Amino acid sequence: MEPQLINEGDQVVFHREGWSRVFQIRKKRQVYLDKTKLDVDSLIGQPYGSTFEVDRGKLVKIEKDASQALSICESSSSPGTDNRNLLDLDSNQRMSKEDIMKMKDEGITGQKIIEELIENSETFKKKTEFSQAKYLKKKTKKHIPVFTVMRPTPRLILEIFSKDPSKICYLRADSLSQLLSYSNVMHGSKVALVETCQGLVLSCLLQRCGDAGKIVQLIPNSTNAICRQVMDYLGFGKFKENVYTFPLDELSSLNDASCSSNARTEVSQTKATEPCNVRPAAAPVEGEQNVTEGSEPDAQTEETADPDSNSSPYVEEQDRNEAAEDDNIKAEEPRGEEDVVMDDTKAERDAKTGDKRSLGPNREAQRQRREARQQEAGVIIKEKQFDSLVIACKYNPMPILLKMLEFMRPSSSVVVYCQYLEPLVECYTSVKENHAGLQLKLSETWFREYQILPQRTHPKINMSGTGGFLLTFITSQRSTDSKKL
Amino acid sequence: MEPQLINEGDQVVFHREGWSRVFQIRKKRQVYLDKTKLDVDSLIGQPYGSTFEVDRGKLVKIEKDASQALSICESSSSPGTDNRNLLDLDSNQRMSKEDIMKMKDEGITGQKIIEELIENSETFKKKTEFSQAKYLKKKTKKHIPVFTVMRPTPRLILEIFSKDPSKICYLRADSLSQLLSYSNVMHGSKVALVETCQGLVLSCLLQRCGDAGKIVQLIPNSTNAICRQVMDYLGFGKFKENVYTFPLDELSSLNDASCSSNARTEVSQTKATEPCNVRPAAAPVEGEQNVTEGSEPDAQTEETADPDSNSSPYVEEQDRNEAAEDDNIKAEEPRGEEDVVMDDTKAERDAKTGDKRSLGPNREAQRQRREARQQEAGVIIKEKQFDSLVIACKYNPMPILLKMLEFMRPSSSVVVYCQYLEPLVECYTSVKENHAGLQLKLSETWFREYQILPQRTHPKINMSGTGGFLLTFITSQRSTDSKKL
Amino acid sequence: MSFSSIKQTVGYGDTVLLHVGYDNMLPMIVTKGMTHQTKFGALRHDSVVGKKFGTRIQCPKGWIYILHPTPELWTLSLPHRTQILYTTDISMVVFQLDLQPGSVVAEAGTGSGSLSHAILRTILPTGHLHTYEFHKERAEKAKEEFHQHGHSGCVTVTHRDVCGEGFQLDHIVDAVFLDLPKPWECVTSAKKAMKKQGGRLCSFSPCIEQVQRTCEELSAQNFSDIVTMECLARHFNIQYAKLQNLSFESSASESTADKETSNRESYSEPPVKSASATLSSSRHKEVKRGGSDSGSHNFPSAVPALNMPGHTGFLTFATLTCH
Amino acid sequence: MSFSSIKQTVGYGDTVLLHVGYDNMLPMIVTKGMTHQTKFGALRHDSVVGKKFGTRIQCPKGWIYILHPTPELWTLSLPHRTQILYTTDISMVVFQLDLQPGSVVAEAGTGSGSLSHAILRTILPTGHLHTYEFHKERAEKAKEEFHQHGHSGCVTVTHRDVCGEGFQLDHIVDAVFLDLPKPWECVTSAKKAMKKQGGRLCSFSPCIEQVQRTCEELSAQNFSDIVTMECLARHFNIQYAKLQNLSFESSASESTADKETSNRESYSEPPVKSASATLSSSRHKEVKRGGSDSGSHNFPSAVPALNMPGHTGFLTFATLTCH
Repeated sequence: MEPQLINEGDQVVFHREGWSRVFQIRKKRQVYLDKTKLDVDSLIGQPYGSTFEVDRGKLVKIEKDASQALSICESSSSPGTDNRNLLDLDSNQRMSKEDIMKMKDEGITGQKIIEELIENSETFKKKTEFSQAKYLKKKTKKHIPVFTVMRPTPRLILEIFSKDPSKICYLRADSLSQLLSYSNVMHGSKVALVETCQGLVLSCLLQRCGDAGKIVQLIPNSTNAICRQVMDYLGFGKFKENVYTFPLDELSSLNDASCSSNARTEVSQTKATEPCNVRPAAAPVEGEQNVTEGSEPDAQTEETADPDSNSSPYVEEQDRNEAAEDDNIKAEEPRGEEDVVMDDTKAERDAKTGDKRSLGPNREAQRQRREARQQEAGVIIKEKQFDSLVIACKYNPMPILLKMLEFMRPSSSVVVYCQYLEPLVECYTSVKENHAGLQLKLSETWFREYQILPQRTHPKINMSGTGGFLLTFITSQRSTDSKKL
Repeated sequence: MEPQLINEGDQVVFHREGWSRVFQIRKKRQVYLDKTKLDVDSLIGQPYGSTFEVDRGKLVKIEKDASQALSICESSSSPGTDNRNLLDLDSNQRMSKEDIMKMKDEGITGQKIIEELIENSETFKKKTEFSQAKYLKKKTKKHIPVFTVMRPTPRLILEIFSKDPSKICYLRADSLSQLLSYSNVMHGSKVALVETCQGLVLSCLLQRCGDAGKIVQLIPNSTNAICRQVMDYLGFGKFKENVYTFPLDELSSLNDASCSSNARTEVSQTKATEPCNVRPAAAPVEGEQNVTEGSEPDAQTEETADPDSNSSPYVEEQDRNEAAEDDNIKAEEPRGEEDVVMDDTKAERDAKTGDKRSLGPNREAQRQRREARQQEAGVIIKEKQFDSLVIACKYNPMPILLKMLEFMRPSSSVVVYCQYLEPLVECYTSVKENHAGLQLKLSETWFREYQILPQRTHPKINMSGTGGFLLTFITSQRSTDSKKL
Repeated sequence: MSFSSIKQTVGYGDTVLLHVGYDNMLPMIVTKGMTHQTKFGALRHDSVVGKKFGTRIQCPKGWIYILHPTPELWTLSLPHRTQILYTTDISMVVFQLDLQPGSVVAEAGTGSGSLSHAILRTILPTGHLHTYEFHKERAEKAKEEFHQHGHSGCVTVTHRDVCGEGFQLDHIVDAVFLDLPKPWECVTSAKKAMKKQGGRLCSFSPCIEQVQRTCEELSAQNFSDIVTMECLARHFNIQYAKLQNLSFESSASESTADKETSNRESYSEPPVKSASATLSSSRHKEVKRGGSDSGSHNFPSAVPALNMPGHTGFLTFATLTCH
Repeated sequence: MSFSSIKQTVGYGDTVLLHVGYDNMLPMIVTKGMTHQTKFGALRHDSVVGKKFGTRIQCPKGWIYILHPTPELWTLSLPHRTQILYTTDISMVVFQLDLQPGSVVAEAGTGSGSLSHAILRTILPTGHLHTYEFHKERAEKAKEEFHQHGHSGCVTVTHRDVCGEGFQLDHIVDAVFLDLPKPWECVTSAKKAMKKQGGRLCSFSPCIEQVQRTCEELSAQNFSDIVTMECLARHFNIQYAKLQNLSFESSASESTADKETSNRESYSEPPVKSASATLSSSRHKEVKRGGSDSGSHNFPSAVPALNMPGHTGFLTFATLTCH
């Protein structure tokens, strides 16, 4: 019950209001945060929930949060009555950007900079109390980087993606949370999952399964890499035995009544192995260096080096487009920070490339283990006893949904998430027509935050216009009759 | 500047919070309001804005509104602290429905009834102050029918349809108001309009045109009746010279370069005349009786009696469906009330039926006047100088939009409203492809009301989920090139 | 017993949900020898025992499905003793409170147990829910229900007014949920209930004044990340919409025969909902006929429900760090 | 002069809107001999005189459209001197205030004149707008703009703080609009300004506390039908979406030739937005290939904009009956 302390190897979240970043704590490791290089050694041994201020590349533990600075400034000036005589001019501030940069370089604290800014503002004292508070809050956020170090949770991980929701198919807290509820996944659930949300949905479902249950993640085909980045963030190494992977393009072979385990093995063996990202976060596999910088930043859609496995030019083209997009996004971010987040990538890729050219004895053992796991998954699928089906991916959901319904038991829970409404309308119509589902619901969520402040309470000025769409239903008896679908 | 008085012949709105009904004031006329028959003679000579209570079929003017009764009751009891020991049981109220009905029949006032209800409630005194207020408000609304008499405005007329928004294609205040803004209709505007909203959109645009400007309402074809009910409500007799009607199925004849006025007249004469509902409200046409009850309630989609004019079985089927729907809706309402609202219908229909069988000299003159008006409309359309195009109808908007864009000048304002999103996506795509519009926007509005009460402020518990969708744009030069469309 | 773990077949004592229709779902405790009256006629309890969940049962006048209970279905069918939270808010609460198997949670009040079931589903089998209800009968009824649903080991129901008497828990919970008229009065007690290493708190209030006072108190008691939000579910009705296409040709120039053909064509199209394949082909037919014929434009449409919840309550979340 | 009536062609002194791109619209007062620099190069004012509104003008580096001003376009392009109201709220204000040609309106404060232009468009030519601005430079600038736009006859701009000094109008207006920090202080003065026969009032406030005090005051002063609302525009981006269809056949059992054909087919489809006719036929093509091939599912999609205004302000409306 005592405060938990930060250990080496922990994944930790640096958090401030509405903003989070995740890092693994390793000795002598530096991370980039808001363009500042930081030494995180000092965190080891500190309790979770501690708050730190960044001061010239060092993390300095502080007892109270930034609101203290705010309140000091606030009381140090008497506000004006209204803004009637204020003109919005750049000349209102006598300090230039260069002045501020210079102060920072000199190591002057953020708080001191803000005090200087107020001192040099023509209009601050004439502003109303509310305008003053608004100004201070803005400047505090900009000049005093303060972070609380937290243990990763799905809620905090979700915040990491708020800057680039396209990586998680635009899932928002409201849609992800409903996805989790309507899936009814709980301790011991058997779950079929198709996701392309960096492993976020997988991780959340896995967390809800606890140390029991089984999740079969269906992937496009054995040659395509899958990204399960978030599994690492949440430190899910210990549960990985609950997670299986199975290629969708081998479902049809399962479906054959005669499908012997031999035949299946044969098929599997003609394919490249699945390059699985799931592994204990703190135990690097052979061949990985302890990379801190300079590795490949693209972990989203890894292409295998084997040209044969990329027989579809179309898929290749798509991957390339996405890679290009990712690069664009990354270009805006400091390289170093990405590197830390993605630090497994290059090693993975190196390993994969090697995989095809000459399989060492270790590799061969791993490959065999994966084959065995895939066969286990096949057995689970063939039982047709899944309790839950969750689809949240960038693929057209309808064919996947109809296919997967063949493997669901009656009275199981189905959730299909999509960033677009139209494909779900098709899913809805199709499920309805086939009498495959009960309590069929297609919905979106209107989600808004509020500013609650004395005399200044109002809904937040900006909100997200969409968090995607959800189709939910309960399978009915008829849905087991695969011929009807 | 003195208070305006209610005159005989006025259209007046009976209004209470969020609820409105419109009636024409005539001597010796009775209206039905909330299942109570009312004599409205007493309103004549009273100032607009007066509030009346219904007391045994009479309207009694009161000086303050119902909140007075509420506050009396409220202070007469001391509230409990919380609801912890309350059970929701019917037995909490010792008065039965029969008791209440009996009191009403005996002419006991609503306020007295409420006092009795409180007296006979087991739980009222134990309820919290808020629960008491809530209870009182509910009972007041039910037992004390209080109305304020207002002059009709589009805002109040819109409330009349809030019970059955399908009649006005689900237009809500927010979408109607934006339609009006983006149409840029102002004093002197030339407007092309397609609407099937009972004349609501027409009336609003006409009001904004003031005593200048021209509105050409395009109707499906000369044989179909159009409903302009709302024109009467707003007493728009005097402006009717601004409103023209033109059948869409004759646009192609206008479009011919050689289209002579003779040819056009010929075409028109082969068709049945347009049964125009627009006429001065206080001047009944020949053949109309001063109906107070027993007339046909269906004014929505009038079918002509001529079987030839209904050559399309599909349209007929549709009309029948709608008529059936309307009947369903009406079945819920007291017949008498509907009668008053719709009192012109039977006469109109009688007139129309007669129209075809034997045209008297008056009818013939009217027919000729309509022909002439339609020709005038044709001339306006051919000028291709419309300032605004507004479409808000139950038809597929895209063909109408593309056709009408041929008649718009560049830099004119276009608004297409639809209760469905999908047809507007098609319109958007098509306008974009044809470079026919600038500032193209497709939007919906999120609209919610709030309860503002001391310590009980919150958004209203129920809201409308949709007010339809709006496509707006400004025509660009290219759009005048009809061959591109 | 069927809430706390997933069962394949129905047994005596199970709570099953009878799905009679979309808006007609009834809970039923399967009891030997009992008969249940539904709108489709009588259902003998014995007849469902041993059946797989999801089975369709023939009643005298129609089909009924026996569904495995889930907290979401329970929320739709439970007996209302109070106003309840619905799944949109419930989901957010469970997610934002960082609940997972093993979490210990304090909840006040229990109400009709709508949220409690979702919490229990998530914290099973090693977590614990301490739930408080100031209304005696409700507390007892909730206790009975939890027992019935197989949750006895994971939940403690206490009849107590937390406003005033407090949770009386000593640093043992990971998360606190408050649905009380005056939540600000319980912040101190909630803080005391929370583990020393910290945790999360949620307060649900319908009125903004309650939110304001609660936020003030949370801030004064050193809670951080105080965020207030609202989430509303907006449901779509899927309709096969049909809009008439108007003709711009004078009917004189159009042969009656043509018209009737095109109308017959539109009649041959599926009158109600149809699969996307059918939709696409019917759409194609339209295209062949041209965009402006006298037929109709048919399309599947997602129409937002005309009435939707406008407000349920404000959800305020806050973090307590190690204290 | 082009705001107060609709003109066909551009003349000197007209304010025209240069449409450079969707989010790039500039107002320009056409002045003899002047040149305007745009991102597409220089535009000589003289070159647009006599041109019809809506004309596309060739600039050295691209096309520009000269648009007739409307209050809505003005709202998008006006010089911001304050935060402004946008068309969603403006439309509601004009509609709910029952404005029409001939209405007399009082407005405080004028701000950047965004609402004023919509009011003036509606009450022209016989109505009048009394608008008040406590900021001197803003008041002067607004006066100049109204004059420039041909509204001089219909508007009176007064530099005055209505909070405190009041409207000083004696029962002459039909409607009052308040956008003030303390609107409740101006209710008495607003009431005095309103015609004896009554009228409508609107108050726009960003914070709920302002709304609460205003409603209280309106109620105390016998205003009725006090309704507070919020309306937010939600824009859709129309995209031609493409979702990959996954294959359920092991690639071993599929010939490479087949695959390439289907891929070529999907490449032959229009890469971006296309007309509905094209859409339908491409959709048909998919159907022919079957729903689960290795191609992609293409459809036009209305995607809500990712960021939308979450709050502009609360609009409170009230009726004053004869007083």
